[in-house]
Amino acid sequence: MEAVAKKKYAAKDYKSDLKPIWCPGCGDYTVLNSITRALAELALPPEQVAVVSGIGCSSRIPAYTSVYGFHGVHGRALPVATGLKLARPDLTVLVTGGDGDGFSIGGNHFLHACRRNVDLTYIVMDNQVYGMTKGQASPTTAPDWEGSKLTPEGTGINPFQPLVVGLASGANFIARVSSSDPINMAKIIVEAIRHPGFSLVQVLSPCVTFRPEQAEWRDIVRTAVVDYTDDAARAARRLMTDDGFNVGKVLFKGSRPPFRPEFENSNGSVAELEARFAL
Amino acid sequence: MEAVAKKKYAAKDYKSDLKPIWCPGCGDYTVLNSITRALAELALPPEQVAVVSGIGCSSRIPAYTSVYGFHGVHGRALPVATGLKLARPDLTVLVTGGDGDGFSIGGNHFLHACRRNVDLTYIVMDNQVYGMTKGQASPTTAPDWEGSKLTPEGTGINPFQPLVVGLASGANFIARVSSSDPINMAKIIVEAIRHPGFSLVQVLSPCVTFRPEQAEWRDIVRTAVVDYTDDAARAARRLMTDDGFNVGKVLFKGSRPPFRPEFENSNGSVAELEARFAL
Amino acid sequence: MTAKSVSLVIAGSGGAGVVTAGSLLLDAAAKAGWYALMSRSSGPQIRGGEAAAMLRFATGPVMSHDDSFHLLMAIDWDNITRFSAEIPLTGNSLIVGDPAHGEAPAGLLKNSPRQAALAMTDIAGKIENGRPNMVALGAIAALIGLPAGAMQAVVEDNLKRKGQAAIEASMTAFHAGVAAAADLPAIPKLPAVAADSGPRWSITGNEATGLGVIRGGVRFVAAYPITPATEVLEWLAPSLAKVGGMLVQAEDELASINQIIGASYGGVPAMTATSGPGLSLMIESLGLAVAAEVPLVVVDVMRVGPSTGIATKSEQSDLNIAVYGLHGDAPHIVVAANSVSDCLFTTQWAVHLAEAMQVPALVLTDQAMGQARAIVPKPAELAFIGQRLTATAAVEGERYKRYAMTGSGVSPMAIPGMPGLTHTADGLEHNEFGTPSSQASDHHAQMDKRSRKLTQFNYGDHWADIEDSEVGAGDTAIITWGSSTGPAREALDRYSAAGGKARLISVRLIAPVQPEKMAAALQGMRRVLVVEQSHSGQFYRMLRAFYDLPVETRSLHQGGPLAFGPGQILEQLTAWSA
Amino acid sequence: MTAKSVSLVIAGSGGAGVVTAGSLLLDAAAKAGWYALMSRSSGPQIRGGEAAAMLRFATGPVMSHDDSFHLLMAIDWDNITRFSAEIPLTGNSLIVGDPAHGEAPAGLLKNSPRQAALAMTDIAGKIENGRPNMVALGAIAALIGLPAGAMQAVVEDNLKRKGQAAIEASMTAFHAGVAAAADLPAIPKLPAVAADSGPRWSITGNEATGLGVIRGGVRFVAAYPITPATEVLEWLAPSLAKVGGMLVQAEDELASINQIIGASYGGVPAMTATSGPGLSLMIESLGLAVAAEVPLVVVDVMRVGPSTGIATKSEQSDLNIAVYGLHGDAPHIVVAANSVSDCLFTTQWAVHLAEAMQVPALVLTDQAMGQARAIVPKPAELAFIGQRLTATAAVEGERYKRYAMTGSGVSPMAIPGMPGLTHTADGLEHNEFGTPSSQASDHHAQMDKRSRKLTQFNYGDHWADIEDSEVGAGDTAIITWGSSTGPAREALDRYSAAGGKARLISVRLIAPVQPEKMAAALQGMRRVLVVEQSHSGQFYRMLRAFYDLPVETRSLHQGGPLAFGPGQILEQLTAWSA
Ligand SMILES: Cc1ncc(C[n+]2csc(CCOP(=O)(O)OP(=O)(O)O)c2C)c(N)n1
Ligand SMILES: Cc1ncc(C[n+]2csc(CCOP(=O)(O)OP(=O)(O)O)c2C)c(N)n1
Ligand code: SF4
Ligand code: SF4
Ligand SMILES: [Mg+2]
Ligand SMILES: [Mg+2]
Repeated sequence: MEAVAKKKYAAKDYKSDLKPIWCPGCGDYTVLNSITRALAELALPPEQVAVVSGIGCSSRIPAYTSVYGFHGVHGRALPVATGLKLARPDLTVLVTGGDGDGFSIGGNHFLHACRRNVDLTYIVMDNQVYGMTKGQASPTTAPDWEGSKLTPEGTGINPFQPLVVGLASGANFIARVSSSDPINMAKIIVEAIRHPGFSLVQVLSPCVTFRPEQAEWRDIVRTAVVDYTDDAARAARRLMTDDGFNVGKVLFKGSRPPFRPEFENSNGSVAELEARFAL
Repeated sequence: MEAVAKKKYAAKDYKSDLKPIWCPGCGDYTVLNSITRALAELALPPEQVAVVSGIGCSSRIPAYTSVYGFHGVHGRALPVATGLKLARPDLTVLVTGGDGDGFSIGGNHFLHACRRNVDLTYIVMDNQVYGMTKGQASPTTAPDWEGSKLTPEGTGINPFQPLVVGLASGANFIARVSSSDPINMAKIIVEAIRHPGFSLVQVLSPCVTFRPEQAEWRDIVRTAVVDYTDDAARAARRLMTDDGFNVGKVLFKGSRPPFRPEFENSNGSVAELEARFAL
Repeated sequence: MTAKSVSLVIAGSGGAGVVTAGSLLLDAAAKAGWYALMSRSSGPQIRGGEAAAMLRFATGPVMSHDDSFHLLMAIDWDNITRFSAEIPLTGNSLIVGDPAHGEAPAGLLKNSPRQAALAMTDIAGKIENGRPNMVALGAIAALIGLPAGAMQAVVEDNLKRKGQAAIEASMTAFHAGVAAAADLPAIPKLPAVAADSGPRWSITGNEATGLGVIRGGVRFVAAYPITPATEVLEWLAPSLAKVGGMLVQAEDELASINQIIGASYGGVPAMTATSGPGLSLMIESLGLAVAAEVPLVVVDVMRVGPSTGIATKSEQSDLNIAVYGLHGDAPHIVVAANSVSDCLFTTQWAVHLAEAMQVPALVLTDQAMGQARAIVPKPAELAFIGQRLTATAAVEGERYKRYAMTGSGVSPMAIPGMPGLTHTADGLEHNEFGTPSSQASDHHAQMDKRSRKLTQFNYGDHWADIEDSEVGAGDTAIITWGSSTGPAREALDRYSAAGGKARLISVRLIAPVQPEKMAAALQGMRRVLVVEQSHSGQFYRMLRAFYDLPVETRSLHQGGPLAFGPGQILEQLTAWSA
Repeated sequence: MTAKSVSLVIAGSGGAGVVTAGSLLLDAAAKAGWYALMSRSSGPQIRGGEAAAMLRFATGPVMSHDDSFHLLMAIDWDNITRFSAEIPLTGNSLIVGDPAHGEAPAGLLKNSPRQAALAMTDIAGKIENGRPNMVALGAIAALIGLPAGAMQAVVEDNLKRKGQAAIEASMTAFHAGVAAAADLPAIPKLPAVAADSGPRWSITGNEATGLGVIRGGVRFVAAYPITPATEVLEWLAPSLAKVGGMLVQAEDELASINQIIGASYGGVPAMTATSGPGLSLMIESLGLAVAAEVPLVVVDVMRVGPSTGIATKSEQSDLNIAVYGLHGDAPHIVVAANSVSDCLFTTQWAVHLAEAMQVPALVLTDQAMGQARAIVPKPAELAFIGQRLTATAAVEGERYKRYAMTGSGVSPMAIPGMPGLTHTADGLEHNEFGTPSSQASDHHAQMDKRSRKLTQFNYGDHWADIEDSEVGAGDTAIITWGSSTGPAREALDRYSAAGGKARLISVRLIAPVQPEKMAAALQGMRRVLVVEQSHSGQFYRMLRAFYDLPVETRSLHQGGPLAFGPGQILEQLTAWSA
């Protein structure tokens, strides 16, 4: 088989025929494009890739791709992906979702996925809102946003810093990108997939319906000035002092080996196990 | 009433008659002592204090005190305490528990309690093990600890850094103490209770039964050399580079006001609400 | 041709203003003195996309949708067949479409409804700022006999801020529609309401739910948004603030249930609202509330399951999890609302029950009643205000027993702040003091106590709504619950009207079961028809488990999201007696 | 005086080596060719504290503990009355205590058992490195007829690493105990086993559970520790590693259930083990596995509920949550093991069922059987290896239907890596392709399919273990399940021995229900006694809901943690026939 030339793929080879339920102009369209573009760049056979998600507008991505998809329950995409990747290390496993799915209900799995460092790529479409349930504050929402009837005076709570917490918990690759620059996003997703261990990619992906003011993001974002560091403490300082709009670059790359339980001996038989009970 | 002298309390006034189920020598005994000592120092009437916990050896503390206690389910002490404190801002609410309860199953509530910054004091007895279930690795366990049959080759996972993650998530007060110095621990608990917002106190509290080697902690710990900072980025750098044995001091103090939803008008009547439905 | 009720649908794609049109029509009907019920349905798109507003109007309270619709007014045909199962039409029904959008799709024509054209786009195009949906409203008003004045008043209210020109544009389009209706075939008209039709409210089930818990005394709510419960919370957040309470948006359902446990332990009546997936996450901590005896209310606005299922549509399939879902033996309360306005009664009662018995009370409502808006008779004032048996002052030298054995099973509860009564509430099995115990004797005593408090409570007549045919109960009973009650009520009415005799038992108190009351209600009944909207007949199985039913018991069950039509139930009754 | 079985308890405070003594005795009994059952009980302390080892020996398989114990050997009396409810004694029982620790506490003497003294401390004190528990073992061995050679062999095995001196010290103490027993009153002896008693295993229920899933083909386990399920996991972790599988310790139960969903979706049979509180947290995602049709096995080693309850003790009260706990209509498998060794059969079968039907299978065991060790006949080899219907190669131009409608309801499953069969598995309601759909027709079709695959499957005879009295079944049936089967079996044996006729039906397949098979099993039965260890009679209610039971059906239920004695069940049978 070695002589067979590597098959060429185009982005559209990774798209399904399903029409997204997204609102016209939603940032998630470009994320879908960038993911398929990245897969084409990596020339991964579609059947060797799995995209796992929870629930939310952004979590609808799996069905819009032509790879293996799993659309689970709200907040539990990371453990599903962890089990899948550990059981099937041969697959390339991506996880897609939103800020609510990942950092609110899914926060604990986020912490432990970063820490466990299984070789996954986690792409979070951060729109600072629960889109799917029609516009409530998410963990990344600014404290004074009064757009939801659930928190009519604003949440009054400091926004969650996904990249800082991800870093503090041990994520091995951290990047922030903007849905307004799909080409660059695709490039960074390629890098994230290639990097061993747990890779976290935050995408600023506007919700045009419940956060129409996010249309401005395209003008506010700027390409981060510094290149990535491999020093977590330094990355932490940078991330804790940035305003969240430095995009387009990898911000941190660690070198921890991915988690993969290794066992002394896998050739034992069930009979040997049984023998221990025999009198 | 103003003229009445403040009643004096002794530590024992905060202890119940119940004999702890703990193993002789468990670090949690001194934590109980330090908490009661701190309450005496603050001269809080026992009925004005509540201690909330989840499940674990360390989570047994409420019943050993003479204040109001709530012993809930595994990992959910922080939300119980959040509801209690928001509903009853007049009470002093402490939360006690272990590294498993707080950082494994309870990780998401930990994140969001730090972020929400309700005026609670969270005392975590970190023994790097699940004591109650007879010795499995916890999130803070070193990756090469082979003492549990569940992870006979060690977990292979970097330990969770509670103070770094607490800081990254917005905890307003952070300290680390050792159960080998109960006097100092009591002092710091007093400070933590007095500090508004969410205060996190990590106690190195050895599990003599499943981690007998932790008996050495008493010799390894050292008093932190620097005093606390109010600069989160600086505190992060310090915490990310320390070895976990700098104890006895407050490490970070923030000045975010505690979360307390404030409403325009609380004098409305139910009749006014009903009127909106009338035709 | 006048009728007791008129049913119609307005459908079209998102931009067409279907939902606005439906709401205006409802409001106008209210002004006209009518009663009404409005449900909505929409496609999978988050925003925009196709939508349908289903309305039924009557001169008296409307409990249910009809078996079919008299009129389908289609602003356009985009994806309209997505709704065909939800819009039953007969040969007598009338489809009115706009020729500008072509022909009605075949999917709607199965039963050969009558068809007619209304050039809404054209007509509206000739009016400055005229919109097709206002033309449609005009035609509808003329067809069903809704006075133009009522619509005028509503449009004025709604467009006040937009100015006089906007009002006039709308009303011009409306009147053009009225005029055009002259060329349309007739559908039944509702008579004008002669005198005052009594004080009425316009309310949704989800709003009624929110109001019910506030009336009951709840002042702390923690919750995580989920369809179709979110509106309960969205109504509660600002409303609680007005009466000195608060709503906290939690990080997840595990947090929300535990936050309300904490608040309630602190003495403040507390609740949360969710739907099936969220309820699933609360199960462990509901057990904690049972064991630690913390009163609280959890409302489950049911949607189609299992798993994420169909988030925007209705089913009555969370009965099992609500009744049996907790691990261990964990006695608790389950009540169910049986109509839009009963959401108010039932949730208020639930707070009362939870507080009185120091137990979690689950309230089952569903998407159909939760998201429906109804014009209903003004609900009665209710005496149910949550009242806990709190401990009185400490007795010198006597240790307080949080879980004291009492005849009623209810032990006086100390609230933090009360001196001398400190104790630890515990989810571990415990003795009377609350001290953990693994003795069988303590376990049995506490288990007995926890179930005794529920079985010995006086629930009065509220356990079920029971109605007989005017001519008597006969020997046939319908037993149902929740949203299926509306169509069952109407089936009973029609059956009576045709001379039939039957009894309707709509069970509000699902758990604990009331075998004696049910036995009395079934006295003389030879036949029972159990009606519910679940695929597996959960309610029927539960009745079998706990009640003695006559041999001739039949189960009429169907999974969601389509509600029963009254005719479906009537058919069973008639077939049986035949 | 020989007997069919001998029952005894060794009790004392933690340092006294009670548990070690019990294990040595069990091993020695094994060497002697006997069968045995050993349970343990301990106080609330995490380590040390009082403990009791309850043992029953017989020359044939032991299914249950007896109604009372022949002997209580108390190394000391510390807190021993904590166990009095668990150590029923009669006037014939013998309590042997050490005078060095004073008198037996009154709590043990209710039924006036015989008493005798054995100066264990004194005797041991005279032997270098002699320990009182070995003296106790010597006395026990002499009393029950256990050959000293058997103990010699066991002590040699156990103390090999400690050297010859340690072995000799132990055996000297043992023989001193044997000698001292000459002064003790007699209790029944077991006869020596004549010939080979057949191949036997020594295994705990939790180990058997682990072995069962590995035999069934499971190679991925994710779990969060919880008493009393932890030993299943502790056995599995190193064992899986040996056969090329793995166990991952997850951050919580929400993670563990979802990790195994991921692994199973990836094609690797997967399971987790937990207890009530953990199962509660898995409920939402179990529904996902139902809707997305992902096979998996979840073992619930039940403990006393509700809530945290009594973590270290047994109850059969998670039946309700296992059967009915999921929101929506969510058909799945529930099976229950009925003995220590049946844990192996039932879990292996569960893997087979889950894989064959692409559905989650819950297995109910409990603390009593899970943590008990038994000497049992070597279990049979079983043919059940999980086998999934996987999709074959893609058909050119045909889109793969993950949820294709088939007669059996089972659709061929594509596993990631298979070209041309990519699809998205979904917990949202969907059509055959897996595309989300909110159409009633798709919902009904998928609901029918998901329940059809369970009802049409051929479960063979394994749905229940059915046994009749030797002289025939008569007209009386005991229906029971799980751990209550052991005492029910023994009750049936005793009833038969006394000339009674009855049938025992121990239900292994709890859900889906098997009405036809049950009807056949109940053919000719006029009376049914339902036996279970739950406070509210969960199993009885479930049987009523789904099966037709004779009018004369009685429910014998009691909450944990005390197991039924065979005599309690026999009493019901006898009273009934009287
Ligand atoms: C257990 C549970 N709780 C709540 C919900 C309702 N829900 C669905 S999506 C969602 C939030 C989605 O927000 P996010 O992850 O940011 O995705 P977005 O829609 O913004 O892309 C919520 C709360 C649910 N499906 N399940
Ligand atoms: C939902 C649930 N899962 C698992 C358990 C079992 N459990 C009880 S305590 C505990 C861990 C305790 O560890 P930690 O919090 O570190 O407390 P420690 O005993 O070490 O003080 C576990 C896993 C439980 N009670 N509930
Ligand atoms: S609601 Fe917001 S996030 Fe959802 S599809 Fe629309 S624009 Fe995108
Ligand atoms: S097991 Fe460890 S943590 Fe628990 S009481 Fe004993 S020493 Fe303390
Ligand atoms: Mg979002
Ligand atoms: Mg610990």
